Amino acid sequence: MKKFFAMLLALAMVLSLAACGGSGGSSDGSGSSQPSGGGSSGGDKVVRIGVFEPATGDSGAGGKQEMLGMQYGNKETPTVEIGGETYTVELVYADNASDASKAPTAASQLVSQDVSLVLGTYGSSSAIAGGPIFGEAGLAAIGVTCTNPGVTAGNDYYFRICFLDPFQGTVLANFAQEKFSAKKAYLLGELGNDYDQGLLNYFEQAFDGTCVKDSFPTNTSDFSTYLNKAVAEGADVIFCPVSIAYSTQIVKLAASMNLEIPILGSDTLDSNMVLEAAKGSNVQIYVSTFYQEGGAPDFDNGIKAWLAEDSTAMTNNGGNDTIAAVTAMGYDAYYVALEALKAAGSTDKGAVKAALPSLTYTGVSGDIAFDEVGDAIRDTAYIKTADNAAGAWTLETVQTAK
Amino acid sequence: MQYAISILLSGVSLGGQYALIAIGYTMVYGILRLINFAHGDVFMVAGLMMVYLTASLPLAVSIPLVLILTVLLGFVIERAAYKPLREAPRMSVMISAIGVSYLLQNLATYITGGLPQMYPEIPGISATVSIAGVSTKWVTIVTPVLVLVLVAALTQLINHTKVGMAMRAVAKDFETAQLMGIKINAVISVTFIIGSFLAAVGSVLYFTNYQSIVPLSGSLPGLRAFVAAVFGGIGSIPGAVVGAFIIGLSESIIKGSNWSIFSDAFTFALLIIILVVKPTGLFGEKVTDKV
Amino acid sequence: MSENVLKVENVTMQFGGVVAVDNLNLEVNQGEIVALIGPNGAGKTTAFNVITGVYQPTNGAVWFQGEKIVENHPQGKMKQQYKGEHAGDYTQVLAPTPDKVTRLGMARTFQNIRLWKSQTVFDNVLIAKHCRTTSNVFSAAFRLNRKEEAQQRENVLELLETVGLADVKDELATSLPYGKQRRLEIARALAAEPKLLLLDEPAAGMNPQETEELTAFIGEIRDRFHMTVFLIEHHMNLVMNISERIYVLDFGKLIAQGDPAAIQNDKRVIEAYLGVSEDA
Amino acid sequence: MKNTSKKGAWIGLLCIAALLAAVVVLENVLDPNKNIMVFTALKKGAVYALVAVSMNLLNGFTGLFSLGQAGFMLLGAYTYAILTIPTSQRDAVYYIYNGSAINFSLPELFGGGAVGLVLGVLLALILGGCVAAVVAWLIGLPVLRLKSDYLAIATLGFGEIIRAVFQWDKLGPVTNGANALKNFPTFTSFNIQNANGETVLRLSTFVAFLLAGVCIAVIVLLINSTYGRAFKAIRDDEVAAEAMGINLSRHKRLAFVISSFFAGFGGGMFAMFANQAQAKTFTTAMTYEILLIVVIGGIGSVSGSCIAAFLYVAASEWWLRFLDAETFIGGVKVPLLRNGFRMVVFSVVIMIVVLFFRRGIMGDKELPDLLKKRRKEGAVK
Repeated sequence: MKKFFAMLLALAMVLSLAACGGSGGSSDGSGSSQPSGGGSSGGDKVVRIGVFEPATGDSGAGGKQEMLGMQYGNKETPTVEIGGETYTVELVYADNASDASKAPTAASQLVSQDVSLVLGTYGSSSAIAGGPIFGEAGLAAIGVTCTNPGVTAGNDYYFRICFLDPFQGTVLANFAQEKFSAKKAYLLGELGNDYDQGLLNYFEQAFDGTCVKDSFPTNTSDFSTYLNKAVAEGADVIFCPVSIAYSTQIVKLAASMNLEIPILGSDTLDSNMVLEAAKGSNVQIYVSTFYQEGGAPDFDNGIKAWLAEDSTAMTNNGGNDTIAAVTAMGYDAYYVALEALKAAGSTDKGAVKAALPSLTYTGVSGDIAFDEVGDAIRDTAYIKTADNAAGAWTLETVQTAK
Repeated sequence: MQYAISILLSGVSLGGQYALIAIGYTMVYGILRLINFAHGDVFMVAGLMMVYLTASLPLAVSIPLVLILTVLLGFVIERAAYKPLREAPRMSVMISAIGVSYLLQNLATYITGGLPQMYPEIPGISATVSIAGVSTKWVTIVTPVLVLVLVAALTQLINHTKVGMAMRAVAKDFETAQLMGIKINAVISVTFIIGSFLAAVGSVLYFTNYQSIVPLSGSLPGLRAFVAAVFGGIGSIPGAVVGAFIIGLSESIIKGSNWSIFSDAFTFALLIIILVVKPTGLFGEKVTDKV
Repeated sequence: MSENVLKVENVTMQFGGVVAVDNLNLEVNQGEIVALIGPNGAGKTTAFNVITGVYQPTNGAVWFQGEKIVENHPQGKMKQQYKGEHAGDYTQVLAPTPDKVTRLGMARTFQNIRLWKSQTVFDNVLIAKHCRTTSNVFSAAFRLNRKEEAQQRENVLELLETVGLADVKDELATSLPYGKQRRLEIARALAAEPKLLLLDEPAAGMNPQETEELTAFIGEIRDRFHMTVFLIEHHMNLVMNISERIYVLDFGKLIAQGDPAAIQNDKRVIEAYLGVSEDA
Repeated sequence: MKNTSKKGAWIGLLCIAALLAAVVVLENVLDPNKNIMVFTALKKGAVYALVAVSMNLLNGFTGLFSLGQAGFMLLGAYTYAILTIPTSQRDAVYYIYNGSAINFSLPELFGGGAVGLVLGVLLALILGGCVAAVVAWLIGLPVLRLKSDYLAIATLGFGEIIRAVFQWDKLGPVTNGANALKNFPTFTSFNIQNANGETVLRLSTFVAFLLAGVCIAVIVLLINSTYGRAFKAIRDDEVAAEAMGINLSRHKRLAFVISSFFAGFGGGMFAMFANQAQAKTFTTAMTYEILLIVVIGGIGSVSGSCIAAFLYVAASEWWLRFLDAETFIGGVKVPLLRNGFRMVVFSVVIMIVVLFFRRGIMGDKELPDLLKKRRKEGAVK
């Protein structure tokens, strides 16, 4: 009986493997990719846009919010005119699992599925690992919120529409000095995370006072010692540009210990989960971000309506309809992709790549144009603060680099 | 001074939480010689269950329910993943444990979508209290006390009940115990039930303190608790508790120093030093290979 | 230099408060077959383990071919506990690991057969040759030691033929019948090219016929390889038939020594045996 | 007896040569973009095969239960990366630390060009292995005295310590701190291009296979040598091995150092595959992954480890990917399929394999053994 059961299971496994082998190996992709939204009405011409985002792993939450923007954009505008013909836009997903060792295969998957260009990713290290694969295949990629300078440097095929870490770090350091006249800052980041450590570094460089720098190991959840240390050191501000999972933890803890020191965060903290964690407490949170809700009312209302009717999307957004900046960035990235397709006049990836450098677009997060490295020319960051009574972000200031 | 107290407090509370997980590791190891890698994930799942249950049920119902479900989970894991491998080489069983750990983590990722979940406030222990000017949650103070109470109860159970005697016998000599008519499988199940129960209690304490749960939340406390168990001499319950408090405190202290980036590394370095000096941990029994 | 191959001098082995071997002195001469007998728990295997470097004795020394190889005196806690008559005579500490002792030229078998289970009969013997290889890892991995390897294989084949296991050389060692496993263990020990062969209860668990064969086999080996043999045994038949001299241990103490005839008539020996164990 | 083994070796060599040739042909004949998944999976499979075999040498053949593989891979990957990043790229890579403390690049020292590339990469990989081996030797001094699980946890701890050290920002000018090292030669650098920058001969997968193949061949030679036999004796019965004159500590250290050398070498190759080297990739989870491969393939089987490595990589990252996408069949949404489902199914598959194929795919047999057995059975009938 047991043996029979084992055989049955094994057989099922082998069959499923064979089946997936078939569908994964087929490069026409009809079985393995999804026509998103109401894409069935646009005729038979299809253009594919790759979505290279983490859906699992420690950046999974951010990746999903970023995808929401693209999905909403795709729902809003499911077709595109290319060279006088209407094409249905199909988003092809590949999960890079926030892991540099999984990113190359995810990137390869997109290449094999014949996409015209790629959007993503949240988290720079996956972008760095996947970049050369795109470059090798002659496929252009548009980074949405990967802010590490290393993403585009040395890779002709990687572009991005967000600002960079040096800019963000500097902006926040300036803000800390202007708003709080801070003399001492406590910097906290995840050990070995290039995003965190890069920002800490730029903050430190731009900050005139003293900095106390600390790093915590991956998967830490006890931050009490770190926050107590910040108090003991007499820091005027705490800067913790950490990923969402850690930031909710830190904010919750700060709320429970009635921390009076303001917490500064980067774009990763701009998440409704952080808001929720801070709700009803006295924690002061300031984040720099790409987009402030209310900046483009049409977009806000539209996406909120969509979230309200699509429960999966709502869950992916963390269960409420506050719009994260990464979502707005994903939305803009989608439209930049459409513009690039239009400008190229073809779905050929080479043509799309050639069209990108000269492209300009005004999106909900501002004007987008690329410099010679492929980075966005941006000089403004929004600084928002959490309104803990209402559980919403309010715009504090708009900061530009000096 | 205040800072020192805060470090001490967080160290003691961490130690208590690690101790509750470490007991599970140490008991299972004592009996099966198995590093139950899935134990940390059981702890995480207990936390997630609490999140989902409190969404629809009152706390008074969901806390006992979480304890029961976690115990059930531990029991099922043992029956499904370890029992069939009783005669297999030890490495296979350990791989099975890693497999269960993968499965639980991936299931959690699938269900939560990888988004951090907020642990509910538990009245009483979630409230803030101020000790010598350091504000902390009640749970910080409750934890070590509760740990000591539970450990005392557990020691009573092991030393003075029939089941406890059977457990000691099985830990001492698996084969002979079996020959003596002890129902090995029942004893092992009891071990897993106790371990999972303590992990569930630990998870309530831990996540009340650190309220956000992600699928990987179990892995770090799990690893630390395991290190604590080895440190104290795996198989020994007092050893696990002492080890857990030492690891918790030293972790807290090193985090508070200027070498915080080496807090993980330091824990392991401490472990390696102990193992080299005393190869079976602080309270471990010496095993001799008969020639 | 004396003629003896092995000399055990005042060896005492204490485990905590238990004295397993108490001030043991014995000698084994070139070409002899010497037996160490005694009831269960008399300390025979412990004595073996001290000689082969598994245990470090509490006190005493072991000489092999005129060279002192093991030496110790009571230390630490043992110092207070140990009250033997030669306490402190040995001050230098010499504690070779068993592998070193084997390379010096002593090879042993085990009471409960310890063959390498996943290896074939041939490989079991070939591995024992490893301690005699002169090539290093690199030359071994890149096959620069072909000559040596071929030589070793040939020797092993010869040895297997001698002991009558050539026909089963490709079988798994554990698939052999019990008697042949014993034989294989002896062959393995011989492959390490020892001067002195130590056999720990070679006839344990054998039936009378097998024991008889083994007795003949041990004699054969001694003659063919000019080997010195030192063995522990329970089977009186075997011991009396082949050994030239016998030492008798009881409760860690040497109670008698001499040729088989003398031992058979020794009162204390009979007492020790009848009083303690009846299965001997 | 001797003749047949020689014949077997020749057949093996021929098979490997045929395999390598097939890889070259396939990579150049098939559309590189449509089939990129195949080659990416093959490259990763080759790297994992090498690392799994190196772990098998320790866990399967010597019976030392070590979980430090990811740490040694990290050492190899960093050594390789640090030694091969072109000098012109160093400022860009080490942008936070204003340039690197090490300002030479092996491929350039060898005069650049194709020769420089080959020699430089090879030397860097070997040095990566050597660094891992030296560290293993040092770690082995205290740790190898520990037994089974204690050894496992101690080596796991060392992996974590190594990772923390490499992430330390004080060492930034050398290790680039938390940032990834990149822009060094990767497998695709071995694709031969003509003057117009078009690729005329793709050798990337071939190089991965060649490097992994040579290393695995060396490991196999070692396993079948007198030292390999001694390792197996230690695994089967330590006490007997010691009694038969095998110096335990020396041989254990030897196995540990050699295994680490190849783990380091594999780590360098992993960096080539991943296009970057970053400490946070080399986690305990990676060690577990490799251990899973070893067990699934069969503890003590080299060919099992190789087969399992390819199956594992292909299944987890390629064949099962469709499970992550929401799929519509005839307008009906297939239930359960969404992000994360792939990994759930994958872990279930692993559990099934572990529970019902306890000895792995190959047990402790090798591929040729199985073939030989079949032939023998055929002859008997």
